[in-house]
Amino acid sequence: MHSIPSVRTYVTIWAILTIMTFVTFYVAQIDLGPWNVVVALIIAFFKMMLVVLFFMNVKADSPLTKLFAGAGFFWLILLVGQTLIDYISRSWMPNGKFW
Amino acid sequence: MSTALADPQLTEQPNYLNSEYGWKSWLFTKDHKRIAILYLISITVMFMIGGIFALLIRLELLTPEGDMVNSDTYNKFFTMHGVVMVFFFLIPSIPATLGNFFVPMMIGAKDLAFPRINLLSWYIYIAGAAFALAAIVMGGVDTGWTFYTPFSSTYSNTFVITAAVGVFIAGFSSILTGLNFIVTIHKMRAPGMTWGRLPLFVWANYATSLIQVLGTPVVAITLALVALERAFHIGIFDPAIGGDPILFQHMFWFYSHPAVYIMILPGMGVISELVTCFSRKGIFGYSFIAGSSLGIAIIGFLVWGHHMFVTGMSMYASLYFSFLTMLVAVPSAIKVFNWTATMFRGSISYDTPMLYAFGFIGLFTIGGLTGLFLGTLGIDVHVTDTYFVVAHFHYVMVGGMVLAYMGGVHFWWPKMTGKLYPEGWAKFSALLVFAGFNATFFPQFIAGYLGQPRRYHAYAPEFQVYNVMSTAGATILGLGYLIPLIYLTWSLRYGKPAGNNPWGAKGLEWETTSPPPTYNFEKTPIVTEEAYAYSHQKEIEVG
Amino acid sequence: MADTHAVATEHEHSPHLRHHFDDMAQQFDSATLGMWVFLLTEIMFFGGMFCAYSVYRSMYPEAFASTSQYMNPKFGAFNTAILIVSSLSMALAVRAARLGQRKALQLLLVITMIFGLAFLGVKAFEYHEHWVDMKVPLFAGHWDYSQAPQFARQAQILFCFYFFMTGFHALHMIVGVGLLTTILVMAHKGTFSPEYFTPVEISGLYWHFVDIVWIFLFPLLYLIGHTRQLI
Amino acid sequence: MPFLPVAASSIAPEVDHLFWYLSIVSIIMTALIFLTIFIFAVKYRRRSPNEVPKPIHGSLRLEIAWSVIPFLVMLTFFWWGAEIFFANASPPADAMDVYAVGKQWMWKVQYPEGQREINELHVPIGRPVKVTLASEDVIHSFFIPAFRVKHDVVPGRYDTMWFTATKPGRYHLFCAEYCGTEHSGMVGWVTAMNPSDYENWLTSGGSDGSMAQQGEKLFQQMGCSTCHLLDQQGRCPILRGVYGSRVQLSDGRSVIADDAYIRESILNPNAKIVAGFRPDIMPTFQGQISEEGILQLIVYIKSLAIEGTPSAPNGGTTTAGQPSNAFGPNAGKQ
Repeated sequence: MHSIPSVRTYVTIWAILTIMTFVTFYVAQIDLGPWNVVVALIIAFFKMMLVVLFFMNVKADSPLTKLFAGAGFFWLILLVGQTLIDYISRSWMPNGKFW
Repeated sequence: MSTALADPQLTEQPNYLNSEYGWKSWLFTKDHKRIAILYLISITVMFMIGGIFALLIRLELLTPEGDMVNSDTYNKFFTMHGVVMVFFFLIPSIPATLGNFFVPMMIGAKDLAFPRINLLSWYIYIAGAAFALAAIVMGGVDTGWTFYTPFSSTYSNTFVITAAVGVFIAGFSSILTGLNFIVTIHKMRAPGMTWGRLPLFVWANYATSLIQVLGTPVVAITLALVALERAFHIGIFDPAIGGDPILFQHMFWFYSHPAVYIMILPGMGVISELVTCFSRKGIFGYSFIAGSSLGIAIIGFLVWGHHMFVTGMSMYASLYFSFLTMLVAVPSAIKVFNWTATMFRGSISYDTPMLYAFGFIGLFTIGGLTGLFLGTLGIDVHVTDTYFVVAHFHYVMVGGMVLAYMGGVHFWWPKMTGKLYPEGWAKFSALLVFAGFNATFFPQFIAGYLGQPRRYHAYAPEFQVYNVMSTAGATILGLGYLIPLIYLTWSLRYGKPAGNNPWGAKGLEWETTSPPPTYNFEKTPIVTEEAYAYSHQKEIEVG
Repeated sequence: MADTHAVATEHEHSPHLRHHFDDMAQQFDSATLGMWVFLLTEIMFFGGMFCAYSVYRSMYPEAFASTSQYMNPKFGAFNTAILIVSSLSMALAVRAARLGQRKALQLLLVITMIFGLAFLGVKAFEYHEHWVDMKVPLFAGHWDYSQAPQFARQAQILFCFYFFMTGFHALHMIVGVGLLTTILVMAHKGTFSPEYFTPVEISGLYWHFVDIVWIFLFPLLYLIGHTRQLI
Repeated sequence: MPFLPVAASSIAPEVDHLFWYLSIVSIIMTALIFLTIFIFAVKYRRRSPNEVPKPIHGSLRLEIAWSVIPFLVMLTFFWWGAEIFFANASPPADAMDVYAVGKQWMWKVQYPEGQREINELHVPIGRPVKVTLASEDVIHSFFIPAFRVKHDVVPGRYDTMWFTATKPGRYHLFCAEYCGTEHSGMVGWVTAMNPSDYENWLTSGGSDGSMAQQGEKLFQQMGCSTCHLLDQQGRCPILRGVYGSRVQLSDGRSVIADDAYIRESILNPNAKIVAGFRPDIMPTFQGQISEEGILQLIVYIKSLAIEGTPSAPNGGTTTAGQPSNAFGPNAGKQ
């Protein structure tokens, strides 16, 4: 059990999250080509970090909790990333040798 | 079984078996040891069901013509054999029985962290098994245990949804067991039980739990999607509207390859216990064996694509997965070498559990090496989907996992029941299992390289000689499983009382009485030395 | 291996301490770690759908973008904001529980639930719109994509995932509201104290997790292709 | 009692050599482990019930040795295996074409020259054969053990595989991916023949004209020819010369008109609209045409070359100009 954050901290985080929601909403109206999804995901990632670190209080929590929270994200990347390896490279054409 | 165990004349000291009586005291128990016994009985039943299907398959394959049953029935046989054995026997086998019983005891805890969740996981398992059995009774499933789309989602006319729901439910039982172990191992260790002193069986179960927690949800959602696709006729994996059947395979194997390690890792943990106990020596390279368990758990998630080299997956993805497959073999090799080195200059006895351990190391070596054939791109193209694959994974699953399970049951039986089993019969059946196993599955390597495809109801006549050998071996193997079932049950009533430590083994579980009291220890133990410190004593006391 | 002496510590026994734990701190740590491990499985559960979604989006970017016509990002953004408020009140509720502020805890739990239900209400309204729009490929009579026939088949996939992902998410919200109701009753009975607030803490973790899932669902489902006129 | 399968293709000996290499390494390893265990078990057997052996904790050097050395050996497996795999990924340019369609539970094979057969495949020796694979329903797998080749046949896309037969004879053809009730009945024979015998076989037996001619017939029957006029702009694009060319689409992208593209355009015409045309003019032919028919149409369209460019009017030595990807682009992708 750790130090208890102030109400002010929570409200600040809430304000940032709300602002980011509007940012992501408006950025989606601007044509950035393939970067739209990248920006959206970066903002979502940032919001997730805020919720995890402050609302879920991982910032003040034990390294073990940090490890488990990180592991979840890491395994998600393994699942999606390794699957996409196949789809991204499927149309590449090998020409006899692999190196 | 419960009535026999609960006979008050059998055991005098207060223990977990005689603390309460009646069926309610079992069905509503929160004691990890009683839940382990519930699991033990349930998975034994499932093993017998799966085994009956296996024997029926082998009988059908005695002749090349499909003359015993029709092809639909045969397809249902191998599907139900796979589903029952994989999801309802192999995956829960060691963690839910031996792990449930001994992980808390080995770390000096009174129980698992969440006893009610532990009981819940058994009920979920039973619910899942009920669905799977319902699918059998209603008419069976014929998709193969892999549920490949679009066959499972569109073309099969059997009870796919029922079976998929059964597997889905059973998955949550597995997840809850894993969750319970992780928390227990992190938070419930006795004073002095540092990570460096954990018995290797606990390490192995920890690594297993990680895979269960991280992998199982993916197969659950994948099978849920298949069931939804079947129910609503939508095309998530249906090529007709742009779905990709290969995506199903990716998502399925994301879990189902690591699931192989869910099955084998706890077995490796058992072997570490057996080899040290029956060599009376500390393990050789403790940190390497412990670390390799974690290594397998992590790298195991990076290799699933080797099931898909001929599916039309990208060449470069094949390259990636093939390379990492070579990498995952390293931690397994480390374990085999370390076990062997542990025996060096030991004091080796030939008690039944050790015979199983010898068998495990040898057969797992063969199973592991043939896995490299399948991870090698050029060879896999020829041997994938043939009996070579069947032989390979039975060498790992039966030659490895089931042998370890039998070894573990024999090792801890005196502790669990307070009874000794007849050693002569046990040794005999261990040899029978070893011989029967090799006779069953070695010929399949040859049949596989010759090109006999798996899941064939009728096959080309030139493969018959190998199939006859296989069927003959399976008969011996079946007998080898039946004998222990008989003498272990017999020992519950007639077996000689076991002392607290009949093997002279190290480990906290051997320091308490047999059978253990309800909360395992009279007083919380304090650990002062590393695991397997056999040499700290002048003499080993047995009994 | 070990001497079996007693651990020479005596605790004041809290009525909430279960027999197999040594002390309250161990019990609390176990419960929160257990919740984190459970959240790992939840991540992977949603992860399976995110994976399939990513693959199909990479295959059919145009078809996926064409669906933006039928998703109202304003509702999505509004719901995101609602969930963030509920997350804030949940975080404050946990804080109140820790400080032993019973009245504040109850009030904040009620606020969290109201916002949670508001979210579900908006979601239900959106589902209704899709039903009217004939954008429900799950039911044969409720699918019509003749506005952009070239994308019809592949847009089905997106809508399937839309309903699965938001549906599973809504299911989690409903479970969350159920959890909070239980917590509210417990709080009302005065179960919690600065020494024992584990159920509030772990329900809070769950609630925030459900919020995080939505934080990703919002841009992935609502904000694709608004810059282009594909239909 | 057969022990090894016949090696009847150009890559079979390579695969066998690699297999022997792995087998020998494995046998040595297994023997080593078995022997060591046996020796230890005998030599260090328990001699008195209470004895306590001296502890040995481990050896970092040994651990490194038995991690690194096996890994290096395994890398040779990987390397050699990958080399064979990649060397055989793409068919040579002069490969002859055969088309095979998997259907519950049979293989339907057709040749550009017009021959069609079921569960039989005739190939000449000494000449690379490229098999284009399609599935009518579920996943099948085209497996010829004697040639050491296998490839899954996934519905909704074309897969290709190739081989060069080296020994005349009759060899098994299996379906290796479980595909339902009569999976084990989905077997056939591959007959490898001397080139002259093969030529005789091709010309013997009546056929309804070459595959391209059959495709042309289908083109008329299905009414394709009413809109896709051959030489002047109709309501739909002209197909002459389209095969292998780059097609500009209405949404600004462009694609190469390969087998997968033509197949998709027949089954899901709205998926890719050629620039300058409207969607929804062409109806879908899903469910109205078999995979075999689609292949005939593709061969026909391939034969409609503009004069002067290489084409394959009678199949045979097709050099459609396309670098064929053994794992062809996924249907609908790009």
